[in-house]
Amino acid sequence: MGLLLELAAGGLIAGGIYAVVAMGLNLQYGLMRIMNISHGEFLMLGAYLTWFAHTTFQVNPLLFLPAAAGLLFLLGLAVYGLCFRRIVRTAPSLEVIEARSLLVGFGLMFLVQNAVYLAWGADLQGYSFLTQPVEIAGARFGANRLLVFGFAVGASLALLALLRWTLVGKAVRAMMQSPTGAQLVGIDTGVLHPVVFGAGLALAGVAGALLSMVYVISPSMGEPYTVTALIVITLGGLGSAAGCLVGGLLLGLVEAFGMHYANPSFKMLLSYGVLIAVLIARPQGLFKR
Amino acid sequence: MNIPHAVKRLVLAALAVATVAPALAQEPPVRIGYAISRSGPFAAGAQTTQEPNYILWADQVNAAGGLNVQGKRRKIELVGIDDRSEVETMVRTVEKLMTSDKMDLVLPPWGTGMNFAVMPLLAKYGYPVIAPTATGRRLIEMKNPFFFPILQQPDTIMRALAEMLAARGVKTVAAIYVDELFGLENISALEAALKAKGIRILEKKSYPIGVKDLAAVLNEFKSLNPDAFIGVTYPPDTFLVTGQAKQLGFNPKIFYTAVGAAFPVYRDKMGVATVEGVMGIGSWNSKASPASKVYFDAHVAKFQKEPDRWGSPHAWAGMQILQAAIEKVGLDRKAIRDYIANTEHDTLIGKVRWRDGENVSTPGMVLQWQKGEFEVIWPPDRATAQPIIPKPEWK
Amino acid sequence: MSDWLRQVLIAAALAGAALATAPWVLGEFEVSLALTILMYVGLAVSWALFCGPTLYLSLATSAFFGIGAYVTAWGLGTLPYAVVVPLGGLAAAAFAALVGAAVLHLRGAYFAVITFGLGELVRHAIAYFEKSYFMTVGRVLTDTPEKTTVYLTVLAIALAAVIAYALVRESRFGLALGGIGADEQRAQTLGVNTRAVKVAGFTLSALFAGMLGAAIAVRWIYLDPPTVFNPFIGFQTVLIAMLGGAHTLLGPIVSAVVFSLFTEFLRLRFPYAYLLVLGTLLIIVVLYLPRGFAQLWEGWRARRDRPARAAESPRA
Amino acid sequence: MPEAVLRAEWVSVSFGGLRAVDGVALEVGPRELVGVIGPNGAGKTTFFHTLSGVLAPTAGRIWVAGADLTGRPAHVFAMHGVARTFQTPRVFRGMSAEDNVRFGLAFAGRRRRHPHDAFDDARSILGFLGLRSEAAVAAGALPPARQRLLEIGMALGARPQVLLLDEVAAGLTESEVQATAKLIARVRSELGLAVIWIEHAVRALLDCVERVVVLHQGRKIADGVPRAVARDPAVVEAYLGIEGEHT
Repeated sequence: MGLLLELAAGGLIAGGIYAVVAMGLNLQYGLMRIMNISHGEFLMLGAYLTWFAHTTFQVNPLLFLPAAAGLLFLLGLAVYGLCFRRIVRTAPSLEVIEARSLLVGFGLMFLVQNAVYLAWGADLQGYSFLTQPVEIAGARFGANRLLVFGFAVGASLALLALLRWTLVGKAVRAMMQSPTGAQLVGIDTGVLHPVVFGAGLALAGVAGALLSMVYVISPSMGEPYTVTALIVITLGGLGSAAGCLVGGLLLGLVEAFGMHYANPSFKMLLSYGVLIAVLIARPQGLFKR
Repeated sequence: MNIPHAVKRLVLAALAVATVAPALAQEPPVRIGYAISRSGPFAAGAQTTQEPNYILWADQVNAAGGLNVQGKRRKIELVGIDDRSEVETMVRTVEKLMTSDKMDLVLPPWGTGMNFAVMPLLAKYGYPVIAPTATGRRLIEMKNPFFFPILQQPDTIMRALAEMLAARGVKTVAAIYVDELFGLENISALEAALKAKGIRILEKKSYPIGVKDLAAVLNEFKSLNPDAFIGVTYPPDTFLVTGQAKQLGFNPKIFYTAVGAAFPVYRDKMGVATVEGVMGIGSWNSKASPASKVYFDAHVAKFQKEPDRWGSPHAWAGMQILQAAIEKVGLDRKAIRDYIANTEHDTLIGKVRWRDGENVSTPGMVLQWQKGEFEVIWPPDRATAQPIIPKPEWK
Repeated sequence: MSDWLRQVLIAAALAGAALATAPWVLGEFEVSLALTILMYVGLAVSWALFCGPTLYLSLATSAFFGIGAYVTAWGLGTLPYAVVVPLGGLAAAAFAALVGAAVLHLRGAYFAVITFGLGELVRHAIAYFEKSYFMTVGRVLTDTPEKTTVYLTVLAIALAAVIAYALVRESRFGLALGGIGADEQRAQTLGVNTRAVKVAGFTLSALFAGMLGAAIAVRWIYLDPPTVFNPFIGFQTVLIAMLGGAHTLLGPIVSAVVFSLFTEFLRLRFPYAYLLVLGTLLIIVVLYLPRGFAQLWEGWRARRDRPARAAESPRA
Repeated sequence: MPEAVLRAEWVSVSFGGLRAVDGVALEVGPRELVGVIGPNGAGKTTFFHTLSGVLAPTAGRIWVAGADLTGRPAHVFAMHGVARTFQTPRVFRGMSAEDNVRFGLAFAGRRRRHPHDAFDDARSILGFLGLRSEAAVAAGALPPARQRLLEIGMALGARPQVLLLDEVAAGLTESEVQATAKLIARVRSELGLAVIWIEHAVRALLDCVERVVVLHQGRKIADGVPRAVARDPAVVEAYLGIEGEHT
């Protein structure tokens, strides 16, 4: 396989990881304008739960994925009920929801980080899983990375299909376009909101579980992922499920090619450069009309 | 095993709240304070290499009846505060410990940057510290009389590495380094040392901290087919290059990474089989001496985790020196400073002596993972095992 | 001059005089704590100066702060502290003016993300530049000013930020900023050059953040991009300003004091679990005081005024 | 003929492929009261946006009091004496009614003087509109009809030469519509402004203006005295064909 293809494949895999990281936040922000900056912390929690289950009870991390999703989903319902319900109900405008949810996000960030620190300490943790290389058309990839990539594409497509063809999806999309309109056609936002918020956390938890197979974990790992998620969903267009996947893949590709042709040190400059260029040229993100 | 850990932490937190001195102690305790990262990006490093050693030391001393301060047994009261990985918070906290709380002694914060920032306070209030996680010529150039870095300096470490490479007939090297003071100082030291030995650097690349993918670089290195790969890396990246080199089948005769290779979690995360033959920076393992085994077991018993093979033994050695100094000269900080500066110390990592602010006794070393242990393979007089070269295939 | 402006100026003068004595009255730690509080007063007030009336959610504070700090990193030694600090402010202001023109058409989350991204971009650009041209990543400051000097400088900048806020609010410029926040297009059709006003407001707020970065960085001795462009400085600024009530002047000030003191108290008292407490309290405050601490006295004032008016009306 | 206060030359606006305004020309002289009517989607509001600088035309030129302002931002139009209202009243809801009016006086109206004493300050403008008793009330707390009135007040605060009114009578009761029409007539006759008035409620408008322009599918299809325009077959067809039931 040629160098270009290899670079592209590497970039796509990294981009798939970015997309997985961003999916949950995209759902929460797109639907409810909840700027949940503790997103990375819930991802971290998913990673810790998986690590804990694996190292203490020898649970296969793959089998633990549904459990991580379920636990985080329930946690999401609770967090929504305790914190965000009130904000969404009392805020006079969407901008205010954004701002207040940002502040609550800080609080949650402190809470989750501290809880994980008290439970498991602040050291780096990790376990070895699926580190064997897989050879595809002459190029070699880590099995765990391929898994994350496969999940990113699969979950994005599933989400797209869910939004497009199911009743719930229609309700969600209706609500994205007009919250009041959704209420007029009989969508119960009192049920839909917590469920979507919970789904967002569940996706964060699954992303964390997947990442724990690839990277080392620590209580402070979350913040960079929140930033990545924000970049990806802004690139793709806030709230757009397809944009999220494409935004992630694009970022991965840009970085892979940039690192090869320029310099790895240049990578961060490049990612932020692309973000800013896109936002200035296309303020709604690449994939939103 | 983790649940009790959590409980213990909570108990510890509760104890820290209770400021009532132990009723049993007749003498007032020796109060030792420190600011360290328990939250934020520095926490992982600080909690792996540094704070556990402070706690273990105080525990052991207290269990033995306390410090012998001029004939009197005095317990240690350890006051540790989270600095949130923020320089300003650390400075403020240490100021409080020194001025408002009038601590008898302070212990250093974690990391090179933090130690730079704490230096003016050390000089101003006359508190000596032995810093186990600060390295760089620039620190020594500050010529702070109260600051004693106990880690090896970049040129020492890299010279030892070059010597080992030369002794093993390595001709070519490909290197990556992190865009941090640590990376830059080490890569220039490495270049100088390799040049002196006539070893060629085929390619060197830098990368930013927080990188999540280095496959492109490693692929390029693979096509260059160097004898040795040198990664002047930081912990998450050490894991990253190891995993990706394995996936890409990049397997030079010598595979060397820097910070983090000495962490037990490196072996646990990557797998014992995978890290077999990987080299890295370190100073020590539990086989170094009988005392080493005792320390190792005590650490495992207290924290249910092994000490790392670089920062931890240096941190412990620092506590040993401090204890010896107190028991020799009492709590006069100027006298402690002079004692530290002018004595050759016997420690966990062997002899330690400072000259012009640098620990000149601990040599640069190369360690290698072999069957789950990080063995010292260079210099020969410190070796705990024979090197395995070439490195076996990735497994 | 309005009553309010006069009150602010008098209060600033009195508080300034009282606080200026701190280095000779308080202990070292208390002065350091006051320094941190004043830093956040300055940052939060200058943030609220622009973001309060216009409702922009700027995360650029860390960028401004870091640029100021880097002016110190480069300049201190060849230039005196008294020159480096205003220069740091000017550099940050110049940056704000430059990028403000390009990004101030974005709103909401997009603006937040792009301002955050700009901070990171500058941080990495400086890191790259330093490495490529000077083979270094961090700078070590050798000849740094006394803490008292730093404290008084930060105090002066914080006071200047408060006074600037008050003057702006009473001016046409402040009115224009408020109009932009209420309805930008409407303000424009009434003759406000919204673009120029926004860039000017953004620039002014950057001036103070940059000066604060330049002033405080000397305490850190070793300056490298991750330390001085710490995004948490920006986050914390927004947090403090909004927690206090970004639409007021007193809110961010009170909040900087309360939040810093409270965090410090918890951190020292509960060194392991203080973030649990802090996080919980933060959420409670946001949920039950959605307009910030300012809501406390706004509510009190409203209650005080209502019976008064009720008592007046029968007489009238 | 004296110089036009506002002149639009072949103004077009396209959104993507759609031509919302297609080559419309309009010249308004001092103290002229012109009505603009047309069915929904005729491009009235878009045309207004170009006249006030809110939207730059894709083609054509716009002159205000002899100055070519094509492509300039809205505040420049305001500075040159164009003031407007919006279809849904856009008052600064948090500010008092008086401050709302003061806003225009502080910016576009600052350097201009106007002979009529109604323009002296915010109070006199509110007085002219019959809003003086509500001066201290927050604009958002006023009932919708009063908000519409206040928005005219904001525009008057700009001390304009020409006032653009976008459906100021929409949603009002019959008597309120009459009052508004009377007010608009006074703005022209007492204050001496040129007024361009878009309205959907065609009858009230036709009774009041001396000249009416009809837009249909972005084009100007008629321009003349109300009586003649109302009989114009093209106009009749446009209205009957699309929404005859409303007129």
